[in-house]
Amino acid sequence: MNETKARSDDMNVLLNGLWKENPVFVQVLGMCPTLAITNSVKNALAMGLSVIFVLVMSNALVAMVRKIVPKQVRIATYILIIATFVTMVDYIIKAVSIPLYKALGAFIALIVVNCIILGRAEAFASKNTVWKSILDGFGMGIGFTFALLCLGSVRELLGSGTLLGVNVLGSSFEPWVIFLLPSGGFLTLGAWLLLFGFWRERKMRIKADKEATS
Amino acid sequence: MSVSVRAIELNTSPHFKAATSTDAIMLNVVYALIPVCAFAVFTFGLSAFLLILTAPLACVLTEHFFCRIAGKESTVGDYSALITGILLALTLPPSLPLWMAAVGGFVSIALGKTLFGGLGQNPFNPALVGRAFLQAAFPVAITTWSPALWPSVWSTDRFSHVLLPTLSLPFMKAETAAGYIHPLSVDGFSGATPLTMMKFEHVNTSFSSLFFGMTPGSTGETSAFLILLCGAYLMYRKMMDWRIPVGVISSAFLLSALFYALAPDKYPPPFFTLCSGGMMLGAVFMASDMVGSPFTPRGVWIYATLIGAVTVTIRVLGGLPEGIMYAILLGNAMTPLINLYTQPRVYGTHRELRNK
Amino acid sequence: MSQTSLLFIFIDSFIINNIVLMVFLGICPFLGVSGKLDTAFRMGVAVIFVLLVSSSMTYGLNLLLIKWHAEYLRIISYIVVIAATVQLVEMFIKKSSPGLFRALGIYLPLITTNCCVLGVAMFQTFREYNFAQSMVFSLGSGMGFTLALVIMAGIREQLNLADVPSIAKGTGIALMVAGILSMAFMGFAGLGTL
Amino acid sequence: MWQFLGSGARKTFSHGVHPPESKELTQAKAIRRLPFAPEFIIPLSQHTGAPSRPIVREGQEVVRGEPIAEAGGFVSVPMHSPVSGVVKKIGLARDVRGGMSPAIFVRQYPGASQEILYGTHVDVDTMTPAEIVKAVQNTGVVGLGGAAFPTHVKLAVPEGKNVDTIIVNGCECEPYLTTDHRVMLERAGDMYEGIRIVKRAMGAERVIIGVEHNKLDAVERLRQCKPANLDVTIEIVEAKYPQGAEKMLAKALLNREVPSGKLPIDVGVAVFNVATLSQIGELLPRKQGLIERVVTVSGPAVQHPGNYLMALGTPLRFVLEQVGFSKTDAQLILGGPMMGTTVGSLDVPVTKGVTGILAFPRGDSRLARDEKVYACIKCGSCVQACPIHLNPSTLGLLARKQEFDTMVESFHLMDCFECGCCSYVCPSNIPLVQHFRVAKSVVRDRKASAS
Amino acid sequence: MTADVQQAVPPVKVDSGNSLHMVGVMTGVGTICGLLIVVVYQLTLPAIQHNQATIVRESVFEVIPKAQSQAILAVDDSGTLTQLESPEGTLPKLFAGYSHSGELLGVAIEGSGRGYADVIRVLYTYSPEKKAIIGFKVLDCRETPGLGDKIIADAAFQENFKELDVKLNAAGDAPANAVVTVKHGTKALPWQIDAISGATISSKAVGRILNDGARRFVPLIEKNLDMITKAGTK
Ligand SMILES: Cc1cc2nc3c(=O)[nH]c(=O)nc-3n(C[C@H](O)[C@H](O)[C@H](O)COP(=O)(O)O)c2cc1C
Ligand SMILES: Cc1cc2nc3c(=O)[nH]c(=O)nc-3n(C[C@H](O)[C@H](O)[C@H](O)COP(=O)(O)O)c2cc1C
Ligand SMILES: Cc1cc2nc3c(=O)[nH]c(=O)nc-3n(C[C@H](O)[C@H](O)[C@H](O)COP(=O)(O)O)c2cc1C
Ligand SMILES: Cc1cc2nc3c(=O)[nH]c(=O)nc-3n(C[C@H](O)[C@H](O)[C@H](O)CO)c2cc1C
Ligand code: SF4
Ligand code: SF4
Ligand code: SF4
Ligand code: SF4
Ligand code: FES
Repeated sequence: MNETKARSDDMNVLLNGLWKENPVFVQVLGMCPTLAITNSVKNALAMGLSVIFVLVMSNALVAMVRKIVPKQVRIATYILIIATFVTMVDYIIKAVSIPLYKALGAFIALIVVNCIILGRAEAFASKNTVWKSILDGFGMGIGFTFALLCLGSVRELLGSGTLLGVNVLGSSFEPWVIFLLPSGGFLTLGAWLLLFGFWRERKMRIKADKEATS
Repeated sequence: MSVSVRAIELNTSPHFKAATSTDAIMLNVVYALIPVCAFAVFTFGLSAFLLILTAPLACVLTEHFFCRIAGKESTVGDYSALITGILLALTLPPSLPLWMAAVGGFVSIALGKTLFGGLGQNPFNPALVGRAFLQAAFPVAITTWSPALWPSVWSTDRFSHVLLPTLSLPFMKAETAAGYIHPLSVDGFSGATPLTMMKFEHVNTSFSSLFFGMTPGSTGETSAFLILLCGAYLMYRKMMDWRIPVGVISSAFLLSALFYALAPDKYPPPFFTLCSGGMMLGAVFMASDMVGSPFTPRGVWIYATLIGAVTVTIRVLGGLPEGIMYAILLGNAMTPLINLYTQPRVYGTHRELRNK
Repeated sequence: MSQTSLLFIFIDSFIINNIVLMVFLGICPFLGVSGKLDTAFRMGVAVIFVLLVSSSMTYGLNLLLIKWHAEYLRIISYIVVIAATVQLVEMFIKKSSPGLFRALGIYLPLITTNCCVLGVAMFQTFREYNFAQSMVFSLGSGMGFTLALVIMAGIREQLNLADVPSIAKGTGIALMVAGILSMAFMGFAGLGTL
Repeated sequence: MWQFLGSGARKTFSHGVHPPESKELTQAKAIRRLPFAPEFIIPLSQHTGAPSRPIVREGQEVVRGEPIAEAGGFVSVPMHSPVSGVVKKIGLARDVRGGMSPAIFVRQYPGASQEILYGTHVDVDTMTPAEIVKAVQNTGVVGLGGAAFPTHVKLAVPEGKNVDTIIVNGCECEPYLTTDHRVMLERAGDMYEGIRIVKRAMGAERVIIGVEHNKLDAVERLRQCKPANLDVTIEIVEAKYPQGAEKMLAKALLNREVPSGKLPIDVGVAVFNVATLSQIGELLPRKQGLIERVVTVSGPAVQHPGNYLMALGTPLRFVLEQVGFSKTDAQLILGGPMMGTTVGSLDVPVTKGVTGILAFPRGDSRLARDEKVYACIKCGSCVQACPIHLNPSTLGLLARKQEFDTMVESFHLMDCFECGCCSYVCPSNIPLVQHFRVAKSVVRDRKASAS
Repeated sequence: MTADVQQAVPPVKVDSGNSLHMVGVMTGVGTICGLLIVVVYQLTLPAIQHNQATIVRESVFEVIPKAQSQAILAVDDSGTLTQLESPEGTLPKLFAGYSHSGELLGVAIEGSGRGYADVIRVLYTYSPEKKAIIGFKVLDCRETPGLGDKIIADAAFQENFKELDVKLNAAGDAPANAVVTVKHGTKALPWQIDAISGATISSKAVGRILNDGARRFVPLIEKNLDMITKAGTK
């Protein structure tokens, strides 16, 4: 009984970041990498994995030290911890593939200032157990990656006619170059937000209708 | 005699109204554009005709569709969507695949207008939003030109044949560049507009060709003469603010005269600047869209000068042969700021008065 | 124009490769602080200020890192220096000019987590700019940021009076405007290269 | 410089509009007296300020020109009986806005001669300014230019203020109206007498008469009969609406701007309408009261348009019967088409502030009615029409969102004097002035309930 | 804050013990972080160096057809060449490629310049034997996909670099003819580059990069030909 409750609690923490409090679509945080590196699914995936790694690790470490860190240096400590893991990711990616490193550009380093990570350290990990914090980091990271993939897949599909580099739309498809350009990034994210807004509104309207009839 | 009045109307002052109304203004702009369209069809043939049919149709349908979705009365009756469509078509190359023109029309209205709340509320010129989208999405197709089919080619074939890319299948690649001119077999067409020839080869085009529109270019931009004439009609009817075209044209003239004076062999002469590319169409019909332009007396001049100057800067120093579209969009973007900082001084709020 | 000339670096960072609209740095404040013109302008000024100070600090820091062969500490040391700089700037302004502090004060802490500060520092390092180039680059970037922010704020203030559909209100419409602005800024591409 | 080229260096203000004037219908028609109606309605609140207090009983007999109500305070005036007859009742009468307000009903004696038996001669030259103010109040004269503000209040220059220039307003910028025009042509002598009195009362140095350039015959006439001992300048100003508004006139003639929220007197100016002055000049030396005024009756639905001298209190129905009015579907306007009010009932009387009665058949092309309202297309026509240099476009958008505070603080809503130029030009048919009236009253109510 | 709430919250003590604790924690966290970074740095260093070297090596082999071995030469400001072991340092570098038998096949030169969107970096080969550029590869480019990025793979464009004439003038201090990019379809001379239609700007940028490089390095290579040839045998 108690155990199932705990498990569903864990599940909630995990799913929270994925959907209800999706960092990109709902909280509108971490916009720069979201827009800058999503012109292909591969980049989006790499960035997503990097952020998951940094989020989970930094959340874990922050939760570990949360009781001993004095209030005055809290933020400084968090930034230090985050920067450490970002540096690690930076080197790991370089070791894996230089072209990938080039494609992601300075945006790996910029994970340091990604508001999502500092935000989760501050809002969640500093108040919760290590396990919960890891789950939260993972959930948020997955949510972020999900958003990146939403953008990346649309932009790659329409912009190059491919997905993960594989030609999907056929060779005579005319690619819409704009989706690979900066403005296409803004427009695609804007379009997703509009779509979610539309869904939300429709759900609310249906709910209101139901209430009215009952 | 006894007076009896059955229905007396209660109304608030003023009880008089000036005669012009918004739909009348819009309708007159449509009238003013008809000669330009007709000339485009005459110059470029059937493809231009289909283009001028497709883009407005897409715009009007999109507007109607979104009004229906929002549960509002359809606003296609104010003719503004029609203008957007016609102007969009006039800024596209005649051989553009029709499906791309339809995409452009949809984007113009959906992204450029409806999203901001419809007529009058759009910060940017909808037709140019559509064109900028197409330019960024299909940069090759939108810089593929076909020759003006008069006065050198008098064959009437152009009215019965379409240029090959026009009927490309939706979302499919346009026919290859080689096939563009094929059905009309024009000799010696280099596929360049006067602007690209000037920019990349420093080749000048004769004044009369430019002024009367015997050059390749976007469907409706070629005849400076006709555009000025039709613009003059609107200005005469007081349905267009004359200050904007005058401001754009004169600032472009002055700046390009300056460049020309500095290096006549490198930069185009000022009259070339005015009559080539989309300068005239943009200055007369697009910069003057009051929705995206400032309404303060000083603001109008600032806006117009900015557009003229940015256009010449992009043409002369930039990477692209043409810049009027970007210049107008930037002018639109600056409009709220310009309006704010050029608010006229309200009567009775003189600084000296306030100190009293 | 030479691509390393100061004028070119300035124009490039100011409008051609505008840091917000083309490079995608500083998007969060661009979306978050562009509701009001007045606030936007102050935020912009604060960012220019912090950029100039922090990029001169990181320029010196980078020289030390190279000398000590400790490039692997770049990210961590940059962010620490930037955070400290912002703190110092805040304290300095508070002491020296209470008026300016009142105007800019609340924006300064936000800037620490604004990625354009770290981003500019990183870019100037990757591009191996010398000191003058770095300063011009950060000035141009800061002004580009301010330009984009102020234009956006002007448009958003105007849109407050428009009938924007409810599903698009807020971030959605801001992103769409940003997309159109980004298209408009594409016109400057290649400026000064032909 | 542009003004110089455009309008031959005529003095004027910037912005404003040129509605079709249509004055030719009545401008050549001499003032004619309208017959007395069988019954008169004299509202106690025909002027701005406190209502008058009746001093007659029901059933009492009154003589033409006899006071029937006294001033209800300093900013108020007495009323005089327009006819010889009997007070039928003192009760509620329909007013222009469709509501009811207190009035004195007087029934005419059909056989009465209607001679004015009231009044004595007084020597104005021996009166002190304070005595003149009192005497003007006793005549019951209020601003006949339309605002009906008690004239003696304007004459009483407060301590510490000084009026150096008196402006006589002969602009009559509203379309159709020609009463001031006729007054200047036919009653110039009385008007000069009024000017002399007012000048003495206020101790002003200078008098300027401003007349629009569409009334050059009036200018000619005024020049001819100008008394030699009276120093008056006559200036021609451009015919443009709202040239007659006192703020615009001060700007055009003296290049002085009345500061926002202040009165003309704060820049040393007082403005009087020509009809107001001619009444003072006529009534004050005889110690009589204001009982009639000149009204232009015009419009396409009127058979005999003209300038009629009417006893105050004449019901509209009677006026229309006399001038020939046959339509059953019409719009009736009291005042001019730009600022006047429509009336909802024919039982409304002619009052001191009524300058004209206009009748238009339904569907007249000039009328603003039933037009489709479009969204504001930011054309800026309104911005270029507003004489106060406000921004009606943005004000209109703000009003739609009920952002009243922004309207007041950033866009000077309270400086709008409701001239209607913005609504007149708006191609999208947005009822801008109406929005501003509502906004202003909301703001005033809020302020009142806050204090 | 009301008085009783203030009493309820114990005032934060800023005594020396607290700040000692602060410094302690920061040092602790700092140490852990530093350790982590150094460990990762050490672990990934060989792989990164290997990757970098491989990329350069492979690119060089790509632009020098049939080359089997290579030598790296740094050029300093005075124009002297020194052989390097690995492609490090900030000096401009030349990469000489040799056949199986040690014969010099070509010298790869790196160049960069501003294109349409951003800087374009390229690697190209000068063949002392043919006195021409015989190989070309784009290392880095952010040109518009579909337009400018055709310079990477467009076959017709690559055709330009099969043998692009850069032979030296009589004095031997500069190429006899400047490399120029001409409009698509108008190439007539061996030192001209035929532009890609629709990407004239990017094509011109490539022409400029090659011309600048040729002016600087071709005379240098010709002067030091012996030394370069020998470098292969080391
Ligand atoms: C509350 C109030 C007080 C006024 N006080 C004075 C005054 O002291 N002196 C004066 O010359 N006019 C005074 N006026 C009259 C105005 O200046 C003005 O003539 C009057 O409102 C009619 O102007 P209009 O017809 O242009 O609307 C006052 C008006 C109002 C409404
Ligand atoms: C929009 C507007 C237009 C006016 N036009 C005239 C006019 O043409 N003639 C006039 O006598 N008064 C006009 N007035 C009223 C004057 O402002 C002013 O109140 C009047 O001249 C004062 O004289 P009075 O109190 O004797 O009527 C106008 C007022 C407004 C607000
Ligand atoms: C969105 C967009 C992207 C562009 N990208 C490039 C580019 O990457 N490289 C380039 O040389 N020109 C680019 N251009 C410039 C135009 O294609 C330009 O007209 C062309 O370079 C010169 O035309 P031509 O080759 O047809 O004579 C771009 C234009 C636009 C609108
Ligand atoms: C003089 C004038 C110029 C116009 N120019 C444009 C234009 O360039 N693009 C456009 O979409 N609509 C144009 N319109 C139509 C209309 O104003 C436009 O669709 C609005 O932007 C829609 O809110 C114009 C209208 C007028 C009266
Ligand atoms: S605090 Fe974070 S989310 Fe808010 S504006 Fe700043 S960077 Fe963006
Ligand atoms: S009532 Fe009309 S005509 Fe008379 S003054 Fe006022 S606005 Fe002018
Ligand atoms: S009604 Fe008010 S806002 Fe409109 S024009 Fe007149 S003063 Fe200006
Ligand atoms: S006149 Fe009407 S449509 Fe034109 S700006 Fe003013 S309010 Fe808007
Ligand atoms: S400002 Fe760049 S990620 Fe938020």
